[in-house]
Amino acid sequence: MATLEIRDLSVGYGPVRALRDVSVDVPAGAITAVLGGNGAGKTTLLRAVSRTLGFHRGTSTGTIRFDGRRLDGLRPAQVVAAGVIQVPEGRQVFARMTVADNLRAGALGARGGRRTTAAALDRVHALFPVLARRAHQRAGLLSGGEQQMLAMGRALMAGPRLLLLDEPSLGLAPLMAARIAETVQEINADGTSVMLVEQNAAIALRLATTAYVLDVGEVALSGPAGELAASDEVRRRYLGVVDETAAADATRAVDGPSRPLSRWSA
Amino acid sequence: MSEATTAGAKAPGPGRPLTASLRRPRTHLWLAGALLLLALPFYLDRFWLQAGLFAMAAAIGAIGLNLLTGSTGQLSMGHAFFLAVGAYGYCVLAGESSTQNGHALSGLGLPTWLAAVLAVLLAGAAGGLFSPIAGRLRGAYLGIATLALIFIGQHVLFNAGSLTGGFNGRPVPPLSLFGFTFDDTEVVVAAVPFQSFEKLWYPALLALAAGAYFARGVLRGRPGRALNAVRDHRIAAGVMGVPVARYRAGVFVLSSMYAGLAGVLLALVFQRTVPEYFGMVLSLEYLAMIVIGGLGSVAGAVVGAAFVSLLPQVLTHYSDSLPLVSAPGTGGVAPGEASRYLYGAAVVAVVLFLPGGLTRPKKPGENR
Amino acid sequence: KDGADADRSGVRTGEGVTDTKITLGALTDMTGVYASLGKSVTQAQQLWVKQTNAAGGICDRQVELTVRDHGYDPQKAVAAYTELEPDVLGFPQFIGSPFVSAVEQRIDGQDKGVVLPQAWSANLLGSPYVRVIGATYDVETINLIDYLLEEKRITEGDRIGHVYFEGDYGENALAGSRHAAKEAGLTVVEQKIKPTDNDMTAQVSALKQAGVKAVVISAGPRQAASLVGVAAATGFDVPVVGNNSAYAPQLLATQAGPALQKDYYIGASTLPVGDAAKGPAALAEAYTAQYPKDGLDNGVIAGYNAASVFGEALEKACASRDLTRDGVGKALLTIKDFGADFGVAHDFTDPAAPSTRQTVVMKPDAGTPGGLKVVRRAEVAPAAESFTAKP
Amino acid sequence: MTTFIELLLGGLAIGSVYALIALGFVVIFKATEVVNFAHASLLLAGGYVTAVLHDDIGFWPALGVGVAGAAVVGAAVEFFVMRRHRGSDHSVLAIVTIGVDILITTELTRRMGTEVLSLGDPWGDGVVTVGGITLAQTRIAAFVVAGLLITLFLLAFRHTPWGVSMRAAAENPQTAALMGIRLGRVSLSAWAVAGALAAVAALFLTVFPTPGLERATSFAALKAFPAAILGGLDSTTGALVGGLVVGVTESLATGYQGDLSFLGRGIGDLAPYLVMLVVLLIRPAGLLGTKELARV
Amino acid sequence: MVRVTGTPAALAVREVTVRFAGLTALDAVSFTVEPGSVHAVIGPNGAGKSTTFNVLSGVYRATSGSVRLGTTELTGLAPHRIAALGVARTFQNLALPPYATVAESLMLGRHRLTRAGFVAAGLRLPSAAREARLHRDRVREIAGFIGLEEELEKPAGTLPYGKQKLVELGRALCMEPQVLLLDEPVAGMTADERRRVAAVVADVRDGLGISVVLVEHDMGVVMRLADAVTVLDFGRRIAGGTPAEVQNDPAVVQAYLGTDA
Ligand SMILES: Nc1ncnc2c1ncn2[C@@H]1O[C@H](COP(=O)(O)OP(=O)(O)OP(=O)(O)O)[C@@H](O)[C@H]1O
Ligand SMILES: Nc1ncnc2c1ncn2[C@@H]1O[C@H](COP(=O)(O)OP(=O)(O)OP(=O)(O)O)[C@@H](O)[C@H]1O
Ligand SMILES: [Mg+2]
Ligand SMILES: [Mg+2]
Repeated sequence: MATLEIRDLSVGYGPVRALRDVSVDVPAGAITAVLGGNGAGKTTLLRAVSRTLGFHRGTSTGTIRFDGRRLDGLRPAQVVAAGVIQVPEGRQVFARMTVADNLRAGALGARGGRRTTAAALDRVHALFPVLARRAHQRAGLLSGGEQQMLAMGRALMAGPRLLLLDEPSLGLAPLMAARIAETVQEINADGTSVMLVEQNAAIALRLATTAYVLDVGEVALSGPAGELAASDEVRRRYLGVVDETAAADATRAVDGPSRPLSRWSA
Repeated sequence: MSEATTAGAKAPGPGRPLTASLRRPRTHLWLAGALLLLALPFYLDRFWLQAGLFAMAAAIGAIGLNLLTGSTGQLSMGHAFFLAVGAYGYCVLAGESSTQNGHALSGLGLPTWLAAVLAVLLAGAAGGLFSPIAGRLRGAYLGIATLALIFIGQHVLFNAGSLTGGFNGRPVPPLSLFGFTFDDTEVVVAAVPFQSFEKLWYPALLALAAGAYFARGVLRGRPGRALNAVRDHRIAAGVMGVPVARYRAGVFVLSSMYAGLAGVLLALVFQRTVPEYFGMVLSLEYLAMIVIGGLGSVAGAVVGAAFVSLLPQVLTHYSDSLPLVSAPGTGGVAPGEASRYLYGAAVVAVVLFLPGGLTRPKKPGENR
Repeated sequence: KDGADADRSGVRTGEGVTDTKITLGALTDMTGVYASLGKSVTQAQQLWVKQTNAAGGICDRQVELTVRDHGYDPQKAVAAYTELEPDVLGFPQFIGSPFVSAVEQRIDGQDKGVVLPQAWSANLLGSPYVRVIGATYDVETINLIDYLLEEKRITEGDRIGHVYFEGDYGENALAGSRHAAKEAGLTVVEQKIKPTDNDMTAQVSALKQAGVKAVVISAGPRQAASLVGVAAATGFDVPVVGNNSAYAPQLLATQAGPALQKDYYIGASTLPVGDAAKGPAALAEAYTAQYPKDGLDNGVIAGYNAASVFGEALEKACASRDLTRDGVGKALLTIKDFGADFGVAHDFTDPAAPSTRQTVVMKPDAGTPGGLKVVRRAEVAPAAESFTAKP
Repeated sequence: MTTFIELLLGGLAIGSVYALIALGFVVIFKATEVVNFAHASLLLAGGYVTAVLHDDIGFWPALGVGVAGAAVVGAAVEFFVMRRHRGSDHSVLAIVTIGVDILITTELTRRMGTEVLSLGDPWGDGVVTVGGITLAQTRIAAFVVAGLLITLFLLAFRHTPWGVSMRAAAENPQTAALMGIRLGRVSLSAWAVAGALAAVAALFLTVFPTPGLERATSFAALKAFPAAILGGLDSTTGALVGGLVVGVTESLATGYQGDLSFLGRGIGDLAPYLVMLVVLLIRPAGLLGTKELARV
Repeated sequence: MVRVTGTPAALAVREVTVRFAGLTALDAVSFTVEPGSVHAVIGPNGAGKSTTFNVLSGVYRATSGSVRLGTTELTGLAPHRIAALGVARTFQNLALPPYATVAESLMLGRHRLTRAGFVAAGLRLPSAAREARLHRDRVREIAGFIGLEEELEKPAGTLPYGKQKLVELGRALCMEPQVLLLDEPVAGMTADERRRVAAVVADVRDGLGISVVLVEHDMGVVMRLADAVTVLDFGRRIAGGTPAEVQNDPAVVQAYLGTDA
């Protein structure tokens, strides 16, 4: 069974320090959630694991082990070959390719043979019927949520051992978000470890066994998901049980806009 | 990514005392440079003056191309065509009807300064005529569509004999302003004999300065922002209220006018138009200029132009004293080849090591 | 400008001439489309310089040739002229007639140095300083057509095809063929092409359908080879005649080689370099000795010829103690039947006329060095005698 | 009438050569979205190698080496230049290839000097005559080869993982990498393939009826530009269609220039571009190119 | 030219249908956005929400139907004309130039409110300079309002996703719109940030009287912010009314919210 160990990981984009000495463990077969505000470094953390920092002129120090094997220093393709698959932030579907070809592209990194690929495809279609219906439409024309589904399905095509999810429920309707949550659990049940970056902390903490909270590049909190869910800090900032209070606050506009804006007249 | 964007940091305004202090040494540099340029005709010989004039013309043209390709992301390989329109337009407008080598040449015989102005407008109009296509196509498609202009241009230059003089080209009437004629009749200024090149130097300098000043203003101002928006995200630009088609057409016209001005200047330096000159190679050279210098910036265009057009001159001139390079006919690398090697290598190397071109450091936080 | 001053021996001198040295300029193309011509011409002229200096130089001065390669780029060419002009007496070589005409104003206006372009376009005639050596393309073409008539390959009423380059070369030649046709009651079927066209299939089929009895080609060697090759292969066997620029010995090695040797004729105002006559023979020997790696072609003769014409002018100028540009110009105007040992005598007394109207007709032949053998010695067609390009 | 047919066939024949060259552009464009101006120089390289070798080792081996050689050059260009530029803007990359082209072409023309090199092909100037209309064997060969190769690539792009990864890598390198696609390999292979294709094209571009390979050969390659665009830069079939259209247009415009002389003579080279402009006005992405989509 | 101030007008969508090869993205959809209100458009993924926005902002042309802003017909107008009328929008998938600084992106929003053309800008006419200064100051104000002062000089591409969404919102605000179309403004944000954005939107409505059309999957935000809600499914309008009504509409629950929501 696969385990991911991240030790003292620091990442910088040129002058910008995005991560400082971050250590994270993703135990085998578990779901590990990573929470954090904008710019906390969640995406950066995933990029470091999938070795795609290079695309952003990012540089990292520290070690990343998967099954005891060093991932740092590998090329992205080798990481994929090792069974670590990332669902990138913001969909990133191949807009000009058909939905079907997007899924085929996903299968390129698959370790299994034709049969497993076929099986994976059936499963994806079962999960997201719309992808079957739109198989020959160009992915760029899909709606935002449909693209999110495609991104997810594409990753599943590779038959991952460790799945890195960057805000999978982003832009999904509640129903679909719930569906994704189930899916993640299923996949995990089939023995795939999952590292889950979610803004929707509620979902994340419900799914995860352990969770980490990143704050401006450092691990602020970590521990069993349940405990974190109970901690005030997390409740206020991440769960904050948004759904109840956010708008209430909004109407009262506390801690809202720093300065009021007057009408423009010219 | 372009003047326009960096402008945000530079533009003077409240809350930016830093820029003020920045400006001072800058201005001194500028002054020194300007004085040097003004003094050159008194010290350089005709060869270098001519080289300089070619460079200035190229710079003007490159600024125009950079507005189009660098700042608006419209790849154009037809720049040479608009240069030709400018050059020939000037000849036709300013030249007298005449016959040479049995070819009847028609000309309007307008005052030369007027002809120059009209020629620039004419080039702009030509650009305007092409804008239905320019407004439609994107990227490589536009690039090669504009390549068609080159071939059309060449064909017209060679076949519309009575206007263009066909393969003979046309004699270029010397420019005259306020009764002063920029021709080869010798005028002695401070014990230096002034001929066409010495004289032309100053109008050329003026044209370049004006052109650069104008382009900079455009790029740093509202239009520049709109152009960048069109380049970066067409649909978003439209939604932000930018009339995309109009701006694409507009910038095409503007860049054609720059090309036209460059064309007029070139014609005046050549003293005779040569149809072969306005071919594809020229267009490619202009593209190389803006990449070498730096896409989307005025300074970039100027530096790139100077580099590309002066390099071969320097190499051939000093070929005997350069290692490896050997005088033609003696075997080994001819200066012509050497400069082509260097120029090719420069294009590659600049993009390799200075993605922003000679004039700008690497773009910040580059992703993708 | 001409700081004309006299040296000890009382010879007036100007630009490009010192007490010990005469500097000449060569504006050539070694890296562009006319590279093959440029190379031969330049090397031949460097050979001439070497020989002249070995023989004690001219006017007790060593001759020096400054070469600039413009790679057939107008800007470089004009720049190179501007660069060399102040330091040279004149130019025994200037390749690329568009560029020559580009600077012609300056030459006639102020510079007044003798320029001998390696181009045979009638448009260059008329200047006292820019002097074409040999028959212009139009005259040459007339002579070639005359050859076909004389050989009874075509007769009155026939149609002849003319495949010609866009530009002064082709269109000047076209003027010739039109004139010849008018004189002989032929009709010309025109096919204009560009230097980038290498495949003459379409032209051939067009001419074939037009039922032409012979073809004139005023283009580059490649086009000639393609044309002749295609014609032969498609059983369209008519004689093809080409101007001196429409042939290069390298072609004999190509697919078209055999076809070229069958029924293709080239005109030029010199004997082929491989000819047995003493002029070419001697030159060929010296040249191969000097440049063993490089093949012989007519560029060699053209270049050497031009250089020696310039040399002759220098000698005469020296004789009249005036080595200024002016003096050389005057001297050149006095040169009559010069260079007969290359098969054609040149006469430079009339700036408005080519230095000769004679054309030697040759035929490709793998056997001889330079790949050409003479089929008709220098002659002038009656039609050519009368012809003048300019109205 | 026979003129027409003869011109038509002749056009199709030369057109298939253009198609071969255009295919090279298409492959690179599909794999990197870059217009490869260095293609002409790859072509020159392939032809040169074949030309210098065929005397010693015979035509077919020479051609093999030539194809391999051009492939290597292509790969080298990718490895030493394009790879380093990944992520730069596509039009910048296009301009980089111009630089590369200048480098390679200068070197080769310097080596070639003033020679006209024959590639020593077996067809010689043989022709086939059908009903009074003659066609060069070389052209027929070109036609067949072009047809085969283009179908081959059509299938390859559609159905092989290579094709998928190529398109994916072209569109979004980073995400492609996340799919386990080896970007380096993909674009390397694309450039190598383009080189190989260029070598094949070089063969047909320089054999009879054209005299042979020499410094100006690369200009002829330019005619593939309108071909590639006309058909649609990202479409293999487009390359074929475009090539043929260009070939035929050119041939007819040349053959009938007598009747078209009001346009000025010698519009043979111009005509393809005019046709291209018309097509682009109607279909901005070429006849078979995929149009760029507008979705936000 | 449109004055930004002046009585805000209602945005009326009537029987709008949009068809793409083979599928109907919008099928005779009608709803009205009252002036100065927040009107939420919700529905499952692929229901046609963004398409609606694309029609409203002129990116897509409706196959049939009409859109009116007050008395002005928007259907068939080019995007920039619609923008000129004071309709601003954000994009679901970011549409920010990665290298341009935030300040520049915001200034782009001022385009419709500024006049300087090629000539004025090229010649640096005083009018152009004055204009630029004036609007830069306003941009700074707006940046302050949404809390982006620190980022003003950073290239947008280097900002985290959430911040980039804020920049988009700011850019839209910089257009001083009459109608603001927000496509999933809080997607990818934490509770804190959602709260802030929600507050901003509320302020925009109450303080500036701008009508807001809001597409959002975060029910909490929708339910509390929205004055009215329109629910789409498969391009059809399946429900509409006050948040409360909609929330308990079985069809909506079944198609969109799911039982546990
Ligand atoms: N390409 C880049 N260049 C420079 N800085 C970057 C780049 N990408 C991210 N950063 C910086 O690194 C830090 C972490 O960014 P990251 O995207 O990892 O945050 P995040 O937790 O994913 O935020 P979000 O939840 O909004 O996605 C931020 O301060 C961001 O500005
Ligand atoms: N340009 C287009 N061509 C073809 N189909 C399109 C196009 N634009 C949208 N569609 C389709 O129309 C449907 C509606 O898309 P739309 O983006 O409006 O959905 P949405 O409601 O925004 O969904 P989401 O909440 O996921 O963003 C989708 O099925 C999409 O695939
Ligand atoms: Mg992130
Ligand atoms: Mg949407």
